[in-house]
Amino acid sequence: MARAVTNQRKTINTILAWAVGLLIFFPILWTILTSFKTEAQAISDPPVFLFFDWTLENYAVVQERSNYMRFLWNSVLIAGGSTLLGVIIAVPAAWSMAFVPSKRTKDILLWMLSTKMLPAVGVLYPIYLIFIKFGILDSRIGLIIVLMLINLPIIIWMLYTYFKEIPGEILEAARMDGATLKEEILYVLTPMAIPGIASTILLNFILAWNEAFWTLNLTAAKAAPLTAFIASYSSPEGLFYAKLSAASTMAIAPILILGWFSQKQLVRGLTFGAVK
Amino acid sequence: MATQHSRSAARLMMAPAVILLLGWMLVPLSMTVLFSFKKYLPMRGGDLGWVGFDNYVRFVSSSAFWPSVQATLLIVGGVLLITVVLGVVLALLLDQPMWGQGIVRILVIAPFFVMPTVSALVWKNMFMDPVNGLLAHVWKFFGAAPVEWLSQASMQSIILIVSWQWLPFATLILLTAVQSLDSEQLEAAEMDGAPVFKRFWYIILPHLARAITVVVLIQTIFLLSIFAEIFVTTQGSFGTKTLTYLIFQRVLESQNVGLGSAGGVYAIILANIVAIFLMRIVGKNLDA
Amino acid sequence: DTITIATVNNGDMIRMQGLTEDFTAKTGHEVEWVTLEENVLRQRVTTDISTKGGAFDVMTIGMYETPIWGKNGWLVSLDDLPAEYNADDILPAMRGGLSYDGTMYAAPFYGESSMIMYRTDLMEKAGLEMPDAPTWEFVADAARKMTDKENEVYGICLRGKAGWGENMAFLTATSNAFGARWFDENWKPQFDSPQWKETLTFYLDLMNEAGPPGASTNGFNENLSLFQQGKCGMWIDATVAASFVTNPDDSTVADKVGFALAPDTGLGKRGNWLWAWALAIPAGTQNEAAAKEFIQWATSTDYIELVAENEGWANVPPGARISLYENENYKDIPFAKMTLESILSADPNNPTVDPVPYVGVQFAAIPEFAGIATEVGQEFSAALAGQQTAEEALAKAQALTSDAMEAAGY
Amino acid sequence: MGSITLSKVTKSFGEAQVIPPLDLEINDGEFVVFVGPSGCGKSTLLRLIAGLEDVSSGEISIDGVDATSLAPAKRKLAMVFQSYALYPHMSVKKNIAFPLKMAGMDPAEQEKRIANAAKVLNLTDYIDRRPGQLSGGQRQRVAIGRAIVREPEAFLFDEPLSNLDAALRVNMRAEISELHQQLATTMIYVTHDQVEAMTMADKIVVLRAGHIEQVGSPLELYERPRNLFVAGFIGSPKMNLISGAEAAKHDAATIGIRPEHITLSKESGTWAGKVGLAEHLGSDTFSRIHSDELGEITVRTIGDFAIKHGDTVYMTPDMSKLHRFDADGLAIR
Amino acid sequence: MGSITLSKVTKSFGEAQVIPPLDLEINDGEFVVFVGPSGCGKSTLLRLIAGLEDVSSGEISIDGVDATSLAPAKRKLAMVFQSYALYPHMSVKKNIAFPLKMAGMDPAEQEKRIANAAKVLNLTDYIDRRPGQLSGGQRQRVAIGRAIVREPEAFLFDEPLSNLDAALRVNMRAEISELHQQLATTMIYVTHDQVEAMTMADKIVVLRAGHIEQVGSPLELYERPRNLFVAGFIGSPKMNLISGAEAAKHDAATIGIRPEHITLSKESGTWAGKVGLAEHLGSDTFSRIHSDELGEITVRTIGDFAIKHGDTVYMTPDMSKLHRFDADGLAIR
Ligand SMILES: Nc1ncnc2c1ncn2[C@@H]1O[C@H](COP(=O)(O)OP(=O)(O)OP(=O)(O)O)[C@@H](O)[C@H]1O
Ligand SMILES: Nc1ncnc2c1ncn2[C@@H]1O[C@H](COP(=O)(O)OP(=O)(O)OP(=O)(O)O)[C@@H](O)[C@H]1O
Ligand SMILES: [Mg+2]
Ligand SMILES: [Mg+2]
Repeated sequence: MARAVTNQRKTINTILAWAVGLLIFFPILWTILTSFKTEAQAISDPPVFLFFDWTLENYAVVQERSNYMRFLWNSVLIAGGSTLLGVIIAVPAAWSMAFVPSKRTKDILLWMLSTKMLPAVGVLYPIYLIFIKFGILDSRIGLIIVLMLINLPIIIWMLYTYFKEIPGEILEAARMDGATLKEEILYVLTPMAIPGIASTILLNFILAWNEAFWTLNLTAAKAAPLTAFIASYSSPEGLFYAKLSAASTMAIAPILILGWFSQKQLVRGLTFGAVK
Repeated sequence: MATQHSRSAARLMMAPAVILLLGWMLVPLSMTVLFSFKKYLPMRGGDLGWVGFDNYVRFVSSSAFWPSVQATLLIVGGVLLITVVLGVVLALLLDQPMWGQGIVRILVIAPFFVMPTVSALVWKNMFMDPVNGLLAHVWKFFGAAPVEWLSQASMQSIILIVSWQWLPFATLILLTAVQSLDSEQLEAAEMDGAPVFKRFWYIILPHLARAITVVVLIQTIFLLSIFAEIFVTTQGSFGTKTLTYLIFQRVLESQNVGLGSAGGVYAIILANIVAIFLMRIVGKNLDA
Repeated sequence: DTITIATVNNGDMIRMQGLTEDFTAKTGHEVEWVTLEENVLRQRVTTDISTKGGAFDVMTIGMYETPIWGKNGWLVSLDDLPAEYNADDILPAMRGGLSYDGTMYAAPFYGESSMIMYRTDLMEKAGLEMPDAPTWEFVADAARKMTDKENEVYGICLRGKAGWGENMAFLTATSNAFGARWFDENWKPQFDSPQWKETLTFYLDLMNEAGPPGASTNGFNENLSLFQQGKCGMWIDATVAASFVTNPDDSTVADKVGFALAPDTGLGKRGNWLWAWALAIPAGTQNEAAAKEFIQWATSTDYIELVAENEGWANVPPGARISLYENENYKDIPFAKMTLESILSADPNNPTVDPVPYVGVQFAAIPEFAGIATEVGQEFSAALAGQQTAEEALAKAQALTSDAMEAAGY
Repeated sequence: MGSITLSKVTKSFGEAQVIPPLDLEINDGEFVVFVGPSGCGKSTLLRLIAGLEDVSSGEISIDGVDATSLAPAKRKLAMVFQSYALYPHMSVKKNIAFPLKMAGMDPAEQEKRIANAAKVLNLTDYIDRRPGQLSGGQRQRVAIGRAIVREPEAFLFDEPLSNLDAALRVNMRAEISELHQQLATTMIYVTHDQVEAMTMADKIVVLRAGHIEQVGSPLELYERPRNLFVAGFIGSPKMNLISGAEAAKHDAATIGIRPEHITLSKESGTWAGKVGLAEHLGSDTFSRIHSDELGEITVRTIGDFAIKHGDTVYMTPDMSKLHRFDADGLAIR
Repeated sequence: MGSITLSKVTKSFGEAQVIPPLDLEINDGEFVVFVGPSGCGKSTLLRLIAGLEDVSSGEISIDGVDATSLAPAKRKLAMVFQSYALYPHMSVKKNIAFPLKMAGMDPAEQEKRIANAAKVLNLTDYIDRRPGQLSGGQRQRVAIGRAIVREPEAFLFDEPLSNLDAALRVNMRAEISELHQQLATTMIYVTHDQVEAMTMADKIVVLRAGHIEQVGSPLELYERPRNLFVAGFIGSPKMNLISGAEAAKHDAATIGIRPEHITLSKESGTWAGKVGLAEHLGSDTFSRIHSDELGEITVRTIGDFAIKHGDTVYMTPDMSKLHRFDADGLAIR
């Protein structure tokens, strides 16, 4: 039962919150604006904010130099593939932990989380050698597997917390109704957990999208996603702020738009299902 | 709710995830441990035989080791402090009724979508550059000498960049927690004569304890291994060499895989010390 | 066939990327480009080659890696290129630096040395005249005179960003002019020598008095944009920068730039380095033949003409072939002569005043060097940022170098 | 001390007027219960008195002093919430001490009051536990403890027992009543439970849509409901309401007779009907009887009455207990 | 069809034996209610019958066939859960169809059964809604619908009404009873509500700590409780239990008398006492009377009885309704 609030207080809140919001968002805004400037305007002193000659030239340059769509497509496939594969493996595991808990469930969960603490640089050589051995260097499938493994603990943890919110009685009802285990998960549990699963997918998609160590080190040309794309725009010779901004904008735009459209799921996802 | 049948089904269904993660952990880990006992120099012909604990001794006795541990803890601690404190403040602000709450929330989340590489590049070049960076312009506008962010205030700069990326996460978790606070509790405190600040201190903050734990746990996991932000900005100069970065230097720049692997084992040990420490406090606080 | 090429995101390479169609038209081979920032590229190709990953058919590498990798047998010999390629046209210094044991393992795409680029107008204003071969004393004096911090004009811009290819390339080359060296003949590190102390102190003093703010994070790019914006009086850096600073599209000072050899101190060595970005083929690639065809195409005189046709002579990749400097069209380019002279005056086999056991002007061609030099560079960079004194930096450099050399078994 | 007067109080949320102008007088020491259907404004009224909501217009005075714009903490009222609203991270003792600590009371005095409250409420053994480790009834007692240590002018309870199970509810009901007798402080109590209202109140206020339908003692309301709404609302099972021809016979639009005021017989009686459902509790039998003229009538019989579904039975109402209502629903006396 | 036999069934969770060896016979078509204090094993027993938990030892046979290790779905039993356990993402129709779909039934036959169930349960109008759009009572009916379409051998109910409010509970109680009359299928019903147990059951099973205390019809249990536990458990308010000298007078260790079997008078009677608390409901008055010899006695008087706290009153028990128990707590007949 929220208390009624005066308009005056609401106004103050609004001003404050917008100021903070814009401040936090400003670096991104500035990058987007800069991407429409010429290189000279990008470093002009004093800086120009809105009143400059808007140009698409930087985007043209970037597109000419590298086939953006191919990087984008790889990013989508890799992030999407790893997330989906992860969810497929995580759903049964999370089901087990949530509905048939044992004394060790909590330990297993924390152990899984602890595998995320393995420092990636420390195991680059072993992983690289393994990749060579299996011939999956510079392949999407290789990256899908690695990113899936990296994010699996988070996926399992999130699904576990969402599943735990679902009353076990409903699954028992399905069992009484003659559903097999597969049917129980497919027809009852999964549809009920859809919001949670969506959040999980979304968050892990973003994490996979932004993963920059493995995606860069395990790819060459064929499977390179946007993280590799951006690596060719950092500090080339000459002025590059505007081009860097354009490339950066292109690299983050898809996920930014996706994120904004699915804000509600995402907010839920960002909490890792850990806080209600 | 468990019958024999469902218990064995559960074990079966856990298996893929457990086996995969076990493999993911054990295979590279055991290779790393193996390398760490070897003189392994790819540029000099690769495996040059066993050397016992030489690499371990050398890694810790290197003058870069303790500063790197310190830098790691400083970054993790600094970012945690900033994101938690600002996160609480922001969460309380965003919880207030206002116009355009959805849009403000979008603005606040946005940094989370930005790839670490991109955010480091943008901050480094377009904001922190002491000549052309926007911050330099702002400083000059107020008549101050521009700060040489990445050299004079290197640690602070990295903490700033990383905090910017993680603030949305902390804010949102804490916001969810703030919203879950039973308003009757606050009203009860009001009836009991607690003014605003005391309500925050005695009621809201304790209520947020669990959410703060989650923030700390998750962020620590991710922050212990930050790499791109340092690689792009200072490349480990000016005291920003974290343990992760030190290992990177040993393995890839010095091409000493054996030494780097020993570092990797140390990093795992450090991570686990932090983890155990965290789990101890978190475990109780967390119903996971 | 389709070949995968890893390359660095420098302007000349990006131009090459744009001309891929010509290669495909001539040979029928397709090309996949992997363009990366220099540090990322190095990390990437090194991992790949040392594990025999085979992700790339052609790699862009430098004068540092080539002899080491060639020695390990990781690269395909390029001695068997056909006669029309005219390998003898390659500048001997370049060819020498890209060979091991007399076999060429990488073909230079472009080569560079370092030289002074200076603002003729500011020099005049300071009442000085730049000789063709100045001393460090003169340069330091001129830099102080040109400095006008009020107007954001700094007498000299030098590299300060840590990295073996960044500040250490410059400082190692400079130390040669001051009579310093990395190692003595027994591989003993020499940072405790008075020459190094002199080098570093001189550098720090000069930068503090006449350098731009934030110099400790400035690398090639940062200095380039400072110079292009007219904020530097002098800049000592790679010869390839000449074409950027004289390009009126990007540079506000294009018509006011003069060139001179890197300075010396009268000890017989100049502070200029020698470097080539070269193309090499990792051993074991599936597409060796196509890769070779590509290297022939990219490093040939025909390619130079192709670029000249499309982008003008100022933009052709310099420093690789003798014939370029004999070309009438190229002689008009203002920096051509000084570039060639700089390259010719650098001697990787004999880089220092006192004898050394290593090859390389601004580096020592041993596998450990990159790692050590980067760490040393970080100490020097920290000294430039004022976080420690020259003495402290040198002491740490000495300690960590000794340590790493010991680890490597010297 | 402890008298509360509301005059012309209204409350609107945005456009919606939840409380139309309302006057109410609560005397010192009285136990007043607010009842009414869900959403009728009971909680809102209580919160207005507490100061947790501002009145839209009108005046609230406590103890003769205008308190309309006083902060909640200043009104010297204590509130016990439906959800208990205990502070989950504090021990029982800290919970109870909280208002005293906020008032900056001397620690020795605090100790004394807490010990006293704990003794009165039988909480001494749990004093160091957290609320999460207590049963529902114990939590409820802590909430009350937190209220009484402040020695307020009046207590406000918002459905304090609705989260407890039946058996516990009975006990807590008795405890609160006893507490009222001990402290003799004014209490305002919101509930939608019949039995609570009837057994605890000195005075019941029946609300409908923010409007007071009747104020009176429990038996007054049971015996002389002022209108159909109150008649239907008070008493369980509900009063049987009959309109049509049968009502007309008694010169009324509607007549009402409570289930317990009808005698059942298998042989003869005023009205005939067929047993729909008979519930045998041992102590009582509740029968639902279908009659073509009257509709469905509920009858309570004491002890076990041997009837079953489908039997024909006869009902005789106790005429002295008959209620008559006019077309507007008002009682005819 | 529909008879269930448990023989020597036990159940342990880890170390704790929740159900000690237990035998029970449920006949075809019977309505059996399990009652007992919280945690006594009612739900566990039901779940053992359903197959949702494995028995630790012993045998369960359904319809004479050993079902001990049969999967829940194979036992031809239907269960209605306390929380309804509806599938929130499916319409009412899909919810009801789910068991049929799982059984792979022909769609035309499915349609027919669903339509039939919907008609019986008055759900036809809501057939396309989601559970979230239904009221509590409607949800309960859907849960029952899902159970009846399968035409099971027996229904299992685990406190199906405890989430409903009082009024609705009364209605649903009646509906389930009616359903039982219509279908004549075996029903096993768990509750802790006195009234439900008394009004619905053919046979009540009283459990304590996993142990059966008494089995019998409701009135049997009310009138002839086998021991002190059942005597105290059945009936509301609870039977007054008196031990000591007064019990000895009747040759018993303890005597029991229900509140409704004591007459109260202000003038004279068998026992004297002082009124502690008097609850006036209008229809009844419940008085708690303190007597020095007997302890606290609860008395129910029909209608309003004008007494108040502190009055001295006299009580007369109906001797024919007196229960006597020996030192072991067993009833003496
Ligand atoms: N903060 C608010 N904003 C808007 N409307 C409100 C607010 N609080 C209550 N209302 C409305 O005021 C009316 C009265 O609500 P109130 O909570 O006082 O009812 P109640 O009698 O306590 O009901 P219940 O028995 O269900 O608790 C309801 O129609 C409710 O929807
Ligand atoms: N899965 C389980 N693991 C361990 N103990 C259990 C489990 N399920 C039930 N118990 C224990 O078994 C005993 C009986 O539980 P059960 O749920 O059958 O009681 P109940 O009679 O249904 O109680 P209620 O009336 O509260 O529902 C309790 O002591 C309970 O703690
Ligand atoms: Mg209310
Ligand atoms: Mg139960």
